[in-house]
Amino acid sequence: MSDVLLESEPSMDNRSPRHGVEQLSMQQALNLALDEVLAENSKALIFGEDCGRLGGVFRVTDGLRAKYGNGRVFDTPLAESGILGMAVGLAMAGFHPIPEVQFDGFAYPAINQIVCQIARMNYRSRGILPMPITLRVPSFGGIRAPEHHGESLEALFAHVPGLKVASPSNPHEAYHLLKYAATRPDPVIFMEPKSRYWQKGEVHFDSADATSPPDGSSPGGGSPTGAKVMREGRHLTLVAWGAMVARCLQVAGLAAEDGIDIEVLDLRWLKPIDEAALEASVRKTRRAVVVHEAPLTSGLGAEVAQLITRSCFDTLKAPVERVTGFDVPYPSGDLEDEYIPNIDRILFGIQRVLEYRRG
Amino acid sequence: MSDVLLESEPSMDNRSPRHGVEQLSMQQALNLALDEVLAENSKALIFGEDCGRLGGVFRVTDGLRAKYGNGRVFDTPLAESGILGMAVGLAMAGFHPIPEVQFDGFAYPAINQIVCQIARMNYRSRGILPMPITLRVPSFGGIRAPEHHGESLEALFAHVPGLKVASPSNPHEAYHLLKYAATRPDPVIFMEPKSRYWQKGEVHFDSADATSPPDGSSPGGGSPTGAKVMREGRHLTLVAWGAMVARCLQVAGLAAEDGIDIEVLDLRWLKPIDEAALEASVRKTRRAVVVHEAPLTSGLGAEVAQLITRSCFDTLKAPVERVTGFDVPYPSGDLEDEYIPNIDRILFGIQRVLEYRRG
Amino acid sequence: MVTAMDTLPTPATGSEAVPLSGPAAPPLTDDELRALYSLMVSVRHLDTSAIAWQRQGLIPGYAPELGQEAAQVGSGFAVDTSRDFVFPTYRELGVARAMGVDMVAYMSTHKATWHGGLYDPLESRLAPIQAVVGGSVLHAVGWAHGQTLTGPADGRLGVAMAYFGDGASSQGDIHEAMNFAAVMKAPVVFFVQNNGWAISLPTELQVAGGSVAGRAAGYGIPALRIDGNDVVAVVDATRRAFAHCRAGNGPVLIEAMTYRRGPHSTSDDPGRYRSLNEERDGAGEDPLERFRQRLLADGVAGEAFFAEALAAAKAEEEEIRAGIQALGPRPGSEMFDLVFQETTPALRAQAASWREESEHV
Amino acid sequence: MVTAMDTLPTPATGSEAVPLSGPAAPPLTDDELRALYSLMVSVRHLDTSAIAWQRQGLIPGYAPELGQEAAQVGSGFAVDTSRDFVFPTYRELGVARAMGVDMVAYMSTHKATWHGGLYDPLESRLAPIQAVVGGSVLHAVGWAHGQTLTGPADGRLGVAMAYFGDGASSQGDIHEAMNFAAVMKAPVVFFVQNNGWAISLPTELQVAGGSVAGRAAGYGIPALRIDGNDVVAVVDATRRAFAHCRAGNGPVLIEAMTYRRGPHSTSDDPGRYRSLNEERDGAGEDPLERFRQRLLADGVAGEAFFAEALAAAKAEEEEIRAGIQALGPRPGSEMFDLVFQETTPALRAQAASWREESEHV
Ligand SMILES: Cc1ncc(C[n+]2csc(CCOP(=O)(O)OP(=O)(O)O)c2C)c(N)n1
Ligand SMILES: Cc1ncc(C[n+]2csc(CCOP(=O)(O)OP(=O)(O)O)c2C)c(N)n1
Ligand SMILES: [Mg+2]
Ligand SMILES: [Mg+2]
Repeated sequence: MSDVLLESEPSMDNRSPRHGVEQLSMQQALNLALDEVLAENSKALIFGEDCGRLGGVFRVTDGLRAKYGNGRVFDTPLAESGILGMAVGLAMAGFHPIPEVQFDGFAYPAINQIVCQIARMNYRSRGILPMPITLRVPSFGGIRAPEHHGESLEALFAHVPGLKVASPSNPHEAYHLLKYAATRPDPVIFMEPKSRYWQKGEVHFDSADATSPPDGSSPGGGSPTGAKVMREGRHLTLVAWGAMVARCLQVAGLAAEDGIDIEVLDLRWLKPIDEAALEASVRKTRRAVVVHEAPLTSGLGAEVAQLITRSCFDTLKAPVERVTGFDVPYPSGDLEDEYIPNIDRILFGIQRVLEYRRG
Repeated sequence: MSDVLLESEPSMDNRSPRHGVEQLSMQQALNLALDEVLAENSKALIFGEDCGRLGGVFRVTDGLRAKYGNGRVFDTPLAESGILGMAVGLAMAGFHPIPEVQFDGFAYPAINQIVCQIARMNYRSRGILPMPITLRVPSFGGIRAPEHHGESLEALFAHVPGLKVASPSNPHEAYHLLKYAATRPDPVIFMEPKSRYWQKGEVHFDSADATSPPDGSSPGGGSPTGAKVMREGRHLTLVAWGAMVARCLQVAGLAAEDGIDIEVLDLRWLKPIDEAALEASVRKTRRAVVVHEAPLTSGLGAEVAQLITRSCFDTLKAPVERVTGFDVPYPSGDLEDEYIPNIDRILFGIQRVLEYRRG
Repeated sequence: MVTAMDTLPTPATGSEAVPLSGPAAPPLTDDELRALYSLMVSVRHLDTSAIAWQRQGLIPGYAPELGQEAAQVGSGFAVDTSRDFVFPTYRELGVARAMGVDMVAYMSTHKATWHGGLYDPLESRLAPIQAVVGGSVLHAVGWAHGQTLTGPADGRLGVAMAYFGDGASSQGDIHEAMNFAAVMKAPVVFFVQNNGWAISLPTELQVAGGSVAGRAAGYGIPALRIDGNDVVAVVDATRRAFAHCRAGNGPVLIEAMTYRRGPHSTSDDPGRYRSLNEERDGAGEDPLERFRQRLLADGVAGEAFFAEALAAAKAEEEEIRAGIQALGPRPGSEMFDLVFQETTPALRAQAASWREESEHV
Repeated sequence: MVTAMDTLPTPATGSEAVPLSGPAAPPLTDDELRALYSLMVSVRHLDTSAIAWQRQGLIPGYAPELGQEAAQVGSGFAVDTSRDFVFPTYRELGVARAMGVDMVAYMSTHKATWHGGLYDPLESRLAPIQAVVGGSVLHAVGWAHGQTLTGPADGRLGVAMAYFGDGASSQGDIHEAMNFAAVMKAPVVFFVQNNGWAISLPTELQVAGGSVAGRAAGYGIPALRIDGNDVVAVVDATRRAFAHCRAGNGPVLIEAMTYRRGPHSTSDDPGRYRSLNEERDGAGEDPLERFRQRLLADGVAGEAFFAEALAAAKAEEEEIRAGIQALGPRPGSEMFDLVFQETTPALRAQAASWREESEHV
C-alpha cells in the first residue's frame, strides 16, 4: 500500500473566516465551517466512511481531502466502532477528531465506544485525557430513505454523562454551532437534520446570534450554548430542534392567522439544555408544546416537559404537551409523513393546550 | 471439537411449578423460574458468557446446564453482539432464547443487534418472525464493582420501539416477572438489580399478585404487566423500580414516624409503563417523587414525571420531583453512596414536594 | 533474538488451507444451465429496469446488482428452499429471483412500501431485506445453530447462507459470526460478494491482507475464493459448501470475486471516485455475455433460446412493473399493529390519536 | 465440481507466514536479566499480597496475574516510555510495574478509589485501566495512527502496545482494530496474553482455529506465537516487534502462551469449572522459578541476589500497602468536576444540591 499520507498534496489556499452575509445551503454552511476549522487547527482531522474521495454521501466534506490532504481528511474501512475507537486514540495523542457516522442508524455499532470510552475518558483520566471529539451524525427522517436512515438518537445521547449534544435548524445555526462545537475540548454529538441539507438560508458570519431567517422578530439567544427564540409570541411556546424548528415556524405562521401568537424556541443544545431559556419563555406564554421526531416514550420531550413543569409549575395553564413520533420503528417512506409530527398534529397539540380546563 | 450438544446428559428430573410460599433469595427465585421455563418449553434456551459450567457470575443459571444439557444451556465466546445476533437467528428458527449479558455496561456492544434487529424483526417481517427473546441483564449499582458494572440502561431501552422492559424489586417479583416475561412472544429486557441478588424474601407461588414482602398493606397491582403498590399511603407517592423500591420502602417507614404517609409504587414494567396505576396513585396522594439510579437528564424519571403531570395536572399540589443519580459517569466504589439516591436525598426530595407553595 | 525455536507454531496458518469435506457436486445438466441463463437474463432485465423506474419516479431509490448476476443467481440456485434459509443484504435481487421469491413483494422495499419487503420470509426462506451492513450474518449463525440443536431431519442439516460484501467484512459482527460459527460448527455458508467497492472505497483500502477468504483459515474455516462472474463455478462452489455444511462439518466461506458495474445506488455518483477506464478494467467481461458464449460454444443453447429467454424476461418485468405500480401504501394503522405480537396500551392510545388527527375520524 | 483451477489463490493463507522486518534485538545483558528477575519477584510478591489484602478487607476486589509475570514484565520491559504508549486491561500489574508506574496510584483502582487508577497516564505512558474487554485496542490503533500523522521524531516512530486476552479476541472491536491498523500501517503491537481462560471458558471453546496469532496472517500482519512464560523470549519478541513498528512497517501481533494460575478475580471460584489436576497440567512450570533456574545455570545470579531481590520486593510491597491504607476516598465533588473540561449549568446545580444534601452544608 502506498504511503497513507501523501496520496494528495495539501493545498496552501487555506480559507480564512468570512464576513458579512451569504445565502448558503446547510450542506454548504457545514462544509465551510469544517474548512475553516481544518485551516485554523492543524490538529483537526476528518474521517469516516466515504468522507474523503466522495466528500461524504451528503457532500458535507466535499473538496476537503483535495485541499488538506489524505492525512487530514480520510476514508476509513466500514466499521463504526473502529472509527470512533480510533477517534479516542487520536484524541489521546492530541488530535481533534471530527469523525462522521454516515447515518444516524449506523451510530449503534459505535455506541459502546461512544458511551464507555468517548464520554468517560476525561473523567476516567481525571481530566488528563480530554476527548475533543466532534461526531457528526446526519440525523432524523424525512427523505424517504431505506431502513435505519431516519433515526433520532438525541434522547440516548443526552442521557449519557460526558457527552454534549447539538443540532442546528438552519444554515446559519449549522455554520456557527459546528464551528463552536469543533473547537471545544469536550465531546459533542452533532446531529445534522439531513432533510434540511439542501435548504438555503442566510448565514451571518459576523454574529453567531443573528436569528436566521432574520425576520426581524427577535435577536434571541445569546450564549453559543443556549437555546434561541426563533419567533417571539405571547400565547404558547413551541420547543423544537433540528428539522422540526422550520415546521414549528410554519405552524406559528398558520396559527397567527387565527390570532394565536406562538413563540418558537430552537433548543439548539440538547445537552446541556438551556433551562433558563425554557423558563423565561414559558413564564411569559404560560403554555408549551414540545415537538420531536423521535418516539414519544422516554424521548427528550419528556425531559423538556419536566424541566418546564418544574420551573413554571405555578404559572402553567395546562400540562406541557408532546407532539412526537410514535412508539414504533421508523417506518418506510410511504408512511413517514404519518410518523413525523406534521402541521395538523402540531396544531392539534396546540389546541389541546389552549383548550385545557382544570377538571 | 467434540459434539457441541452431548457434553452432558440432560437429567429427566424436570422441576414442576411450586405451590405455597418459600423463603428464597432473588438469585434462587430467578434460578427456579428459569428451571421451570426450561422444563415447560423445550424451545427455551439459555446462553451467554459463563452461564453454563460456572452457572453465571451471579449463579443465576447454576445447575441448569447439568440438568438440561449443553444444547439447552451453553457458554458462548466473549462477544455480546454475537450473543444477541445469534439470539435473533435462533428466534427466527422457532426457539425462545433467554440470553444473558454479564453486566449492564456490557450491553453496549450489543446495542446494534438489540435496537436494529431484536426490536424490529417482528415489525420488519410484518409479524411473521416474532422475537420471543428474554434478555437478562444484571443491572444497577451498589456492589462496589469495577467500572461499567453499575449502569442503569432503562431509559435507553424504554425509548426503543419494539422492546419491553421489566425489573423486579424482590424475590417474589423476580420469580413471577421472569416466568411471565420468558413465556411472551415479544422481546423483554429483564433488568435484575444485582445488589439484591442475595436478599431473601417470601415467594408466593400461587399468586403473582401477592405483594412481597407481604406486610398486609395492599394487594396492589393486578395485571402481570402492571405496576404494583408495595405500600399504601395518602400524602405522597414514591415511584421506583429495581433496587430503589426497597430503599423507598425504608424511607416510607422513616417518614411514617413523622406522620407522613407515603405510598410506594413499584413500576415493575418500565415499558410499557402502567399509566393508569400512576394516575390512580397520584390522584389520591396529589404529590409524587420518582427515584432512580440512572443519571437525571433524559432518564426514565422524566417520562414518569411527565405522565403523572399530564394525567394529574389539576390535582397535583407540587411539581413531580426526581431524586436520581447525577449526570456523571457511574463512580468508583468509594463514591457510589454519594451517587445512588440515598435515604437523605429521597427525604429531601419528599420535603421539597411537601413544602412546595405556589410562587 | 527470536529464533524459530523460540516461536511456537501457529496452528491455523500452516501451508495447507483448511480442507473442505463432503461429496463433490455432480456437473450441471443442460437443463440446469439453460435455467441459469434464463434466470440471469431475467435478473439483468429487471435490475436495469429498476434503475429506469427510479428515474421515472416509480420507485424512490434502488441499489443495482449489475455485474453480480452470476454470483447471485448461481448461489441462490444452489439453495434448497425446503430446508435452507438465506440472509440477504439490500442488493440481492438475483438471489431472491433465483429462489423464486415474489418479485413485486421483494421490490416493494425499493418502492418505500415496507422496510424488509412484503414477501413472506418463512415461506420463501429469504430473511427480510437487511439495510444494516453486516447486520444479519450473526442471525444466520443463530439459525444454523438451531438446525444443529434440532438435529438433521434425514441425516442432512438445513443450511443458512449469509450474504455480505467486501465492505461489510470490516464490521466486528462478521468476525464474531465467523468465530461463533466455527466454535459451534454451525452449518453456515458465508457468501461474500467481493465486488471491488463499498460505495467509494475500493477493496484494497478496505480489506487488509487483500482477501476475505484469507481470513477464514484463522478460524479453521474452509474457504473457496472463486471467479464470481462464472455462474457455473458459483453453483458448483455453493453446492460443495452446502454439502460440507449439511454433513455437519461446520461453516464454509465463499468469496466470489465480482464487480459492481453500476453506482452504489441511484443516489450515488461513481464519477467522483472512479474513472470510466478504471470501471472498464475492473469489471472485466460481462458475466451474462460470457455465459451466453459458453452455452453457444458448448452447444447447450442457441440464438432462438436466448431470444425466448429475453422475451420471457421482458414479459416478466412488465408484470412486475405493473404490480409495483399497483402497489398502494400500506395503511398507517400497520405502524402500530405490527410492533409487537402483544400490543400495549400506549400503542393503542397512540394509534387512536393518530387515527383522529391524521385520518380525521 | 470445483477444481483447483476454478478457485483463485487466497493471498493471505499461503505457506509462509507474513515476515517480520526490522533489525533483530541484541541479546539481553546480565544487568538486564537481573533487572527482569527483580521486577518479576516484585510483581509476584505484590500480586499475591493483593489477594491477601482483599481477604483482609483492605481492597474490595482484585484480578491476579499469577503465572503471567514473564509475559507482563517481559513486554513492559521492552517499552520506551519516552515515546511509546501502552494500553492495558484490568490485569496488567506486571506491565505497570515494569514501566515504572506509581503502584499506589495503580492499585487505587482496586481499592475502588477511582476507576482507571490515580496515576498520570500521560506521564507514565500507560493509558487508564480498562474494564471493557477489548475496549482500548482501537485506541491504540488511533494513537499509533497519530504517530504516523505527526511523523517520526528521529526516524523512529512511537509505538502503541495494546494488551488483550484470549477471551477478548472474540470481540468485534479486535477485528476492526487489526483491520484498521493493517490498512493504515499503524505502528501497533497487539500483545495477546493467551492465558487459557476467559473466566470459566477455556481457549478451545473461545478461539476457533486455536490461535489468535493464526488470525493475523488474514490481515497481512506478521505474528509471533511465543512461550509467554519465558521472560527472555518475551522481551526479545517484543523488542523485535517494536523495531518493526518503529521503522514504519505497520502492526505486529504477539501471542504469548501463558496460564492464569489463579482465579479470574477475587470473586471467582475456579473449582466450578476446572480441577486442580487440570490446573497443574495447564500451568506448567512456574515462570519465576524457571527464570531463577536459568539465571543460576547461566551463572548470571546466585542465591544472595535472589534473597536481596525478595527482600526488596517485600519492602516495596509494604510501602505500597501503607500507601493504599493511607488512601482516603476522593472528595465527592470530583464526581462533578471531572466530567467535562468545560462544565455545564446542570452539573453545577447538581453539585450544589449534592453538597447541600449529602455534606449538609
Ligand atoms: C452499519 C452500516 N454502516 C454504514 C452503512 C451505509 N452503507 C450502506 S451500503 C455501504 C457499503 C457496503 O459495501 P459492501 O459491504 O461492499 O456491499 P456492496 O454495497 O458493495 O454490495 C455503506 C457504507 C450501513 N448500511 N450500515
Ligand atoms: C465487553 C465485556 N464483556 C464482558 C466483560 C466481563 N468480563 C470481564 S473479564 C472477562 C474475561 C476476559 O477474558 P480474557 O480476555 O481472556 O482476559 P483474562 O481475564 O484472561 O485476562 C469477562 C467476560 C467485560 N469486562 N467486558
Ligand atoms: Mg462491495
Ligand atoms: Mg484469558
